[in-house]
Order: sequence, then structure tokens, then C-alpha cells
Amino acid sequence: MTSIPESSPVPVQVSDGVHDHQFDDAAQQQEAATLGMWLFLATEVLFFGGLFTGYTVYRSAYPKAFGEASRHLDIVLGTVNTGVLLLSSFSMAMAVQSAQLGKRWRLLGFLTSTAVLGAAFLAIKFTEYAHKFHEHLVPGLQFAFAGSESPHAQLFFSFYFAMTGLHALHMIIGIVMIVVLMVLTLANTFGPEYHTPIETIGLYWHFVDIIWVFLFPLLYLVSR
Amino acid sequence: MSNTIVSTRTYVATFVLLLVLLAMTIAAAYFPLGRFNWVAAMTISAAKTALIASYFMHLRSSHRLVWIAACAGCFWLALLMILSLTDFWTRGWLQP
Amino acid sequence: MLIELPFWPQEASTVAGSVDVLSLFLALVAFFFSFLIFLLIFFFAIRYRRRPGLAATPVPTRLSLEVLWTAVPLGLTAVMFTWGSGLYMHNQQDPPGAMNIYVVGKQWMWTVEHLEGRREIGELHVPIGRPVKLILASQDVIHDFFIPAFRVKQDVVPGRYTTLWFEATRIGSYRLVCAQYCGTRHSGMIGNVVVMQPQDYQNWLASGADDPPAKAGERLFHTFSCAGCHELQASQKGPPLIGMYGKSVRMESGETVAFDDGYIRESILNPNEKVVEGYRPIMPTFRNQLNEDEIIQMIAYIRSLGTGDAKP
Amino acid sequence: MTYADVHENYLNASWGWRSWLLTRDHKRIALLYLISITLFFFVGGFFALLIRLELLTPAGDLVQAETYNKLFTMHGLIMIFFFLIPSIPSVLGNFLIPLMIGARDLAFPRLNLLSWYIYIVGGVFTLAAVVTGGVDTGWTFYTPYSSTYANSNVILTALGIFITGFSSILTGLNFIVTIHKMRAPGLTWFRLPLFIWAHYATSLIMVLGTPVLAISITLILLERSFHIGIFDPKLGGDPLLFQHLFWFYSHPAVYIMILPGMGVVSEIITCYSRKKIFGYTFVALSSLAIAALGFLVWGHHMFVSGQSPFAGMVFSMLSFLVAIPSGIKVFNWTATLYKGSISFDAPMLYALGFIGLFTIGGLTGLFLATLAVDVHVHDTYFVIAHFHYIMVGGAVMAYFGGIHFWWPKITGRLYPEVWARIAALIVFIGFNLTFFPQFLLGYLGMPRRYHAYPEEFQVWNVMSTAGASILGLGYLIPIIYLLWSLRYGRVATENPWNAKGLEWQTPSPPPETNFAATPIVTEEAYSYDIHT
Repeated sequence: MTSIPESSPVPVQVSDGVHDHQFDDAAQQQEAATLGMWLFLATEVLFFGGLFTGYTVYRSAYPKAFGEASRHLDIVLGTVNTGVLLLSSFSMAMAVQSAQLGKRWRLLGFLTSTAVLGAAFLAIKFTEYAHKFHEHLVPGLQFAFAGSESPHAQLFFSFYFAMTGLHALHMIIGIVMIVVLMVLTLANTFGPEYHTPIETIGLYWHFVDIIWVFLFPLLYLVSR
Repeated sequence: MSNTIVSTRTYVATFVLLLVLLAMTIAAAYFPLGRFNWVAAMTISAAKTALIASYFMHLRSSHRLVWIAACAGCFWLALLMILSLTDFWTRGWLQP
Repeated sequence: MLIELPFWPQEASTVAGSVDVLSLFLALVAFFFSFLIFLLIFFFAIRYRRRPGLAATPVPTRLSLEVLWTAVPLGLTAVMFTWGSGLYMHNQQDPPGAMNIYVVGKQWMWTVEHLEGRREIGELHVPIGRPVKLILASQDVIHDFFIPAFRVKQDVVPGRYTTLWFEATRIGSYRLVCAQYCGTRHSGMIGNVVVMQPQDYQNWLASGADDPPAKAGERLFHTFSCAGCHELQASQKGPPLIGMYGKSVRMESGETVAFDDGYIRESILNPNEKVVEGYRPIMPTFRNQLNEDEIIQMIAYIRSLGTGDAKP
Repeated sequence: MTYADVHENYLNASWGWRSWLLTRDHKRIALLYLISITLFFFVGGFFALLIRLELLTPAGDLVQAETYNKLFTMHGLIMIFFFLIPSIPSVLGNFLIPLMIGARDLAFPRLNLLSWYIYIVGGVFTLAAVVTGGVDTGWTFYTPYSSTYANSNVILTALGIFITGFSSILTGLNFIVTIHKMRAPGLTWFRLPLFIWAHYATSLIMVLGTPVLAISITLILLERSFHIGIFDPKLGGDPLLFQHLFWFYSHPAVYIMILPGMGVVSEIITCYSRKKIFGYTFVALSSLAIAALGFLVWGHHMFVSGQSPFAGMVFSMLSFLVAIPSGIKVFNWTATLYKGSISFDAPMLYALGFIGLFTIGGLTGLFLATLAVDVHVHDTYFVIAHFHYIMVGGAVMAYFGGIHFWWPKITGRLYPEVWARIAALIVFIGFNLTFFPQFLLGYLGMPRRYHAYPEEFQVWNVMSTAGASILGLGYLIPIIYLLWSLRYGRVATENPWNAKGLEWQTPSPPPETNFAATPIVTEEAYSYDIHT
């Protein structure tokens, strides 16, 4: 067990600094990364898909209770939040464009605005959670819902919290990754030649946006 | 494919369209259409998804494989839903 | 001492024989193909074992063979599917005139309630030669009601009723087991089905009868003041219950629902999800006041008020 | 002098524990998996041993009911999630996919290492659950037992399984991208070894199925810790919804276990009969067909669950369909032997054993797909026997065959042939003795997961336990001689079996970058009969 310090675990690099040694060139690496991220998004579709399936089953079984429970959600906050998230997606798309064009400060600006909008979304979301808490609409915590549909309404709110909670978790992960990208941008990592991480994390961000695009009508607009 | 740079104008147009669709989905929710409320909401959401995916996510200019990956996720979700619902929606059929 | 090797379970119900015939057919197919593959492997392995100076001979893929071994299994499985599904559908539908017995599974025992008033735990007495329909409820987790000698099995799912029917064909005592894992003493949730002559069954019913469940249900009906709204005749507040059991009833939503055990159970627990046409959703829930046994007693009472014209 | 001194290779390229624990070399990561999976295999095997000992007598007298329930639960969880699912893909797939397609590494080496760490973290959680009292829900986590009634370590275990799932997802993702993007020049899809096709199909299931398991387990976690209650019947929730979500992954998971084994068998059969595989295209595409159809059959686990009978019929029909591509494979392997030049080295014995046992396992699956018969045999020992024929008789046999076949490539040493053949025979005999009686037990009506059972079932149970002890011996022998061979085995040449495939065209063990120069492929897979 003689550990020779020089022989680091990093394998022999045939890399030119732009792509890793297992790839032939930067284009191959970027295609691989993009495909990898899309495959990951496919798994995410199925992850949320389980919830969507459950939601569909119960909503078709208890349409009345789901309609009534849904009217307890704040449609104004929900709409504002949808707008905020769509805007953040736009901002992320602009960030990718800035990276492609090699405009570093513009890139930094758009990344910052994406992260800030994401944080704003979360802030609004948590305000809504606080309201639900006060109204005793959190399942498991002295849930109280007038009327005999109470248990089924509780099912609705179980879905509400599970779906928006997991969505919020994805948002938080996204924001953390964008902050990392901001640091890397400051360190001058990206340019027209290399911006794969911005693209792939951008894909992730848009995907989280798409999930919300479905959650919003399913939760807020059941029966108005 | 990432070398296709999408213009700012396209991005702005996409965003504005998304806002229009958002307004539509809310408006549609207040029309009493029965079951079609749900259909309308999902159709509009699908349209929004198509916009985000094609423009923001550059699916339009992406490799065919990426298309397949994107569709695979949706297709498998459809399998999960359809086959699960064949159970839930045919439960009462045997009873008179 | 001669060890007796059991190979085949007893057959004691009308469906057991037909299930066994199908099983034997499947066993035959399975045996044929296993034998074929084993034989071919052995034959090729010996015939074409490696010997010096003898090389392998290239054999091109033959499409006809591929088609053959796609088509033959396809045909055979089509037969299995048709046969299996046909028999299954037949075995699922209870014949008209079956006698109902209510069974509740709870960790870790079966309680059985005969409409005539006899209750038992871990045992089920039934008459021979008469279709019996079990209405199965669970007080806690998922159980499974399995009588190997009858070849019938049905999960017992909390929150709803499942049903199972059989017609016993041989006098005797058969094992009844829980086949769905339900916790610590799952393997102790085991009992006997006793098949008796109809007369013996009648005597047995009479010998230790408690109050019939309908009687207990009637008491509950009064304890919970159900009659306040559900006067036995038509009323302003709640729909009448006399002669309703088994009828088809129109709901406020426009759909038609069978007024059966499942509907009564749901209406006691979630009264306002399906409201009878012409009434308002004002009934409170009795979710936390009644257990599965008591709900069954209520159903028995409502059933005793007379059945409708539709199939009971 | 150790084997690693032979030439510069991935084993002697760098030294010290950091060079292993921080490695990004797919070959080293494969070895990390090999070691950890072997440990889990013996933990799971130990539980199996205790289960069989308990069942020696009808009375539950060896351990208490509660303990017994934990034993079969932990046996299932560890064997499925920590041994069978990662076994062939993570060890042999990791090692061989880049070698077989002429690449320097997988597409995402860091992700690959991360997958191993995730696997280990998940394993630590699960083992922690075992040590701190165990879990007794059955590996299926059926609600409401798991969400409300069980008093054991459900949360910790479920977290472990949830975490491990990501290891599986990331591995599958890595394989798919690698196979798409990194094949050597000339290596077109229909020149790929069938091992690659099988792993491609497996990866599809991992990527598209595992997330559904993740969400169903998440919902159990939420239900248990926050009482949100999506499956709670008291709120109108439906326990069957959980079963749908669970089996949407867990049925295809069976194909995650068996498909890579089929890939291994295709490699071995061709090599030891010196033949091109019969019906290459059919074998290749049947892997994809199994992966796709495998997603459509989960409802056959729910024929007696209270599922709608009509859904039962749909699932029954689809279940029969998935039997067809499996049959195609078996027939093509058998036909490959025809006019071959067959030798009976240990890997070939395992491969032939695989075909036989998989055939039995597959054919008894027809009983379970047939609605009326499944009603009787569902949740009995018949099911246990059936899936052990597939998973132990199939997947584990293939895994052992593959480990022997590529052992010289992985370690640079040859295993002792005579011992290996003896062990293969012992495994085959022990296996059949253990599991065949369970078919009879099942049809007789012995339910699964029973701590104590009626006396009339004892004879078959004794036979099964006796077989299990032989089987256990059969598994111990290879561990001993394979470890022995690391030091004393004969040094392997580049291509000891004279096999085709790119992995045999580089030194054993391979250098760190796999190939001195990127190979160029000019011929179809398994061109044995052309050049010999």
C-alpha cells in the first residue's frame, strides 16, 4: 500500500482542455450531455407522472370534493406565480443565448434574474402554504374542512402539497445550480466554445416550468 | 444544434404567447363547460409545453434522438395512465 | 414409515375441476417445451461436442424457423388466454340466488356473520350444493381470503367490499387461509371451511344463533337516529329505505347507481358524494362512529326492509 | 510479483485507496461494484438460509413470527435492489460496455462514480434499518400496512431504496448515451454484440421505470411521516393505486434482472460453440420487445387484488405477448448449438443451465398469466418458485457464467476450470432441489410469507431446505477459488477463449484507456465460423 502522491487518480488525459478524454471532440461531448439531460427529464416526467396518475384517478372518483377543495386555493397568487415562472424561463433562455454569443455580463445578468424570479416564486408559494396552515388545510395537521367531503378534500390537499412541494424542491435545486453557474460565469468559464452546463441546466429549468404549467390548471382551476 | 442561436425577438414572442395562453386558460376555467373545462385546460397546457419545448428548450433544432427521448417520457407516462385507468374506470362494469 | 407425498390438492367446489383441467393443460404445454429444449440441448451438446479436426459448420438464419417459433407460441398463448379468461369471467360472476355471508378480516382473524344470526371466528360453515356469495370487508390492512380446495381467492381491501362466490361439492372441512401478507401473525390467520348437508347447516344455524345482524342493525339505526330523516316511507329529508335494496337508483348527478352493499356502505361513510335524485346533500358522515361489523349490520337491516325488483 | 506487474494496465496504473475511491475509470468502478454486490449477495443469502431453516418444521419454532417477517422482507429487498438489479449491469456492463464498443470510457465517468456512491449510501441506509430492528412490510411495501400499520423501520428502508433507485437511473442513462454516442468507427447497430443490445434495453427500463418506484416510495414516506394519506382508505384513498404505481416499475424490474443475463448468455453460447448466433436480428430486437412489452403487463400481479376483471383481461393478454420474445430467444440459442463445435467450460455450463432453468421459469409464468389459474396459485409458493427460476436460475446463473467468462479479462488470471465445472453442477442440482418442490407446494395451496405452515406441507419443505444447503455450498466454492486465482491462477493471455468481440482485442487486464488506438470494426458480431 504505497501511495505515490504524483499518481493522482485522474487518468491520462488526451484532452485538449475543451472536452474530456473519453470523447473525440467537443461536439460529441455536447451532444452526449444534451441527450443525457433529456433522458433525465424523461425520468422526471415519470416521477411526476405517478402523481398525475393518482390525481386523475381520484379526481374522476371524487369530482365534487376536488372542485370544492380547489376553490380554497388563491387563484390570484397562483396566476401571478405562473407569470413569474414563465418570465424566469424566458430569462433562462436569454441566458443561454448570451452564453452562445459570449456576452459574459449579460449572461450573468440573466442568470441572476432567473434565480431571483425563481426565489420570488418560492416566496409566493410559501405565503400560500402559510395561509393553508392557518386555515387548517394541511393534511395531517388538524385538518379541518367544512362539509362531509372532508376526507376527499383532504386527499386533494394531499396532492396539492405533494405536487407543489416536490415542484418547489425541484425549484430549489434549480436555483442552487444557477447560483453555481453564476460563480462559474464570474470565473470566466463559459464562452461561445463551451457553455454546455448552461444549456443543460437551462433545459432542467424549463422542464420545471412545464410541470407548473400543468399543476396550475389541475390544482387551481378544477371548478371555478 | 446549440450553434443555432435563437433571436431575442423569437424568445420575446414566445414569452408573450405564453402569457396569452395563460390568460386563455384562466378565462376558460370560468366558462361552465362541464367535462370540457378539463379538456380545455389540458389542451392549453399542452400548447404551452410545445412552445416552451420547441423554442426555449431548442427542441426544434435538436437532434432526432433528443426528440425520441422527449417523446419517450410522455409516451411511457401515457402507458402508465391508460393502463391504470383501465382498472379504475371499469371497476363497476360487472355489477348490474 | 411410509412418507406420503402430496401432489394434488383436494377438489371440493364446482370450479375446482375446471381450473385443474386448465392447469393440467398448461402443465402439459410447459412440460412439452421444457422437455423439447432440454432434449435438444443434450442432443446437440453430445452430437456436436468439440473434437479435434472438426470445426463448426456455419448455419444461416432461417426465416421460416423464426416465423415458426413465433407463430406456434402465439397460437398456444391465444388458446390459454381465451380459455383462462373465459373461465375467470365465469368464476367472477356470482350465479343468481346465491346466499350472502358477510366476512370481515382484521389482524389476524376472520369473523363471519350469517344473515340468520350466527357469528363465528376463524370458521365458515356453508351448505353443500348451494352457491354462496361472500361479501368481504377489511377492518385494517389488505387480507386475502383463500380456500385452496375450492380454487378461489380474493383480496380483502380496506375501504370497500370485494366479493367471492363458490359452490361446495363435497362434505368436509377444508383449510381457509389469508394469502396476502398482513403483518406479524399473518400465518396464524388460518381457519376452516366446514361444508355440511343443508339440513345440518340449518340446524347449526339455529343452534347458537345470536341476534340476527338485521336486528343489531335496527338497534344501531335507532341509536344513531337514522329514522329522523330516513322515515321508512318517503320523507322530505332523506330517501326511503323500504324495498330499496338491489334497486337501481338515479342520482342527483344524473348517473344511475345500484343500491347495493357497496353503495349503502359508501353512503354511510361519504353520504354526499352520491346523493339520490331529489334530495339535498345534508347527511352527516358516520365515518368515525361505525366499524365494519356495524356497517354490515346496518346493511343487513336495510336489506331486511325488503328488496327491490332488480337482481338482489 | 503480482499479476499487475505483467504490463501497464488499469489495475497497476495507480496505487492507494484514493486512486480507487475517486477513480473515474469504468473498470475500477465495476470492481467497486463487484465487491459491494458480493457482500450484499451474502447478506441476502444469509437471510435466505435462515428462512429455509425456519421452514424445515411446520411450527414456527426457530425465530419469532415478527423476526421471520423481517427476514423475508430483508432477503427480498437486499437481493432485488442491492444484488440482482445492479449485478450484471453495474459489474459486467460497466466493465464491458466501453470495451465492447471500442470506447475509452462511459460517456459520463464522474456520474458513473457518483452512481456507485449513491448505491452505497442507499445500501448503508437499508443496512442501518436492518441493524436497528429491521423492516417487516415485505419487499412490496403494500399500503396501508406499510404506511399505517407496520411498526418497523419503514422510513429508513424506504429512503434506502429511494436513494439506490437514483443509482440505477444514472447508470441506465449513462449506458444509453454511451451506446448511442461512443461506438467505434464501423460498429453499426446490427454489428453490436447482443450483450450491448440487452444492456440498452435494460437501461431503457431503468430510466423510464425507476422514477415511478421513486414517487410511490416518496408517497409512502410522506404518508408515514406527515400523514398526508394519498393511499389511505379512511380518506377514500385506494390501496390499489399504490400497487399500480409499484408494479409499473417492479414488474419491468424483473426484466432489468433477466435481460442482461440474456446478453451474457448470447456471448457465451456463441463462443463455446464456435458459431455465429442463430437469428441475430431476432435476438437483438426481442430484447427491445421485452423491454417495451414488459411495461404493459404489471397488472398480472393484481388479478385477485380487487382490480377490475376487464383490466385483468387486458393485462393477461399483454402478459402472454411478452412470452413470445422470450421464447424466440430460447429457440435461437438452442438453434445456435446446432452443428457447432461445443466445449463444456464452466461459463458454458452456466449458460446451458440458464437456458434450461429460464425455460422452466418462463413456462410456469404462463400459469400466472392465465387468469383462472392465477386465482389459485397467486401469492402461493408457486409464485416463489416461478420467480426464483427466473432470477436465481436465470439471472444469477448468467451472472456467475459471465463472471467466469470475463474473469481473465477483468483480473488477468484464469480461474481453475475443474473446480468451476464442479461448482456449476452443484449450483444446478442444488437449485432444482430447492425450488422445484415449491411449485408443488404452491399448487397444494401453501401461501407465501408464512412463518408457520400446516403439517401436510412439510415433506416438500424439507426437500427444499436440503436443496438450499447444497445451493449455498455451490455459491461458496466459486468465491474461494476465484479469490485464490487472483494470486495463484495462471496468467491470462489477451484472448484465452479465442473469442470474438473488441474486449478480447486488448490486453488482459486492459490498459487504463482500454485500447492503444481506437479500433475500427469491419465485421459482424460473432464471426466465429469465418475465421476459425
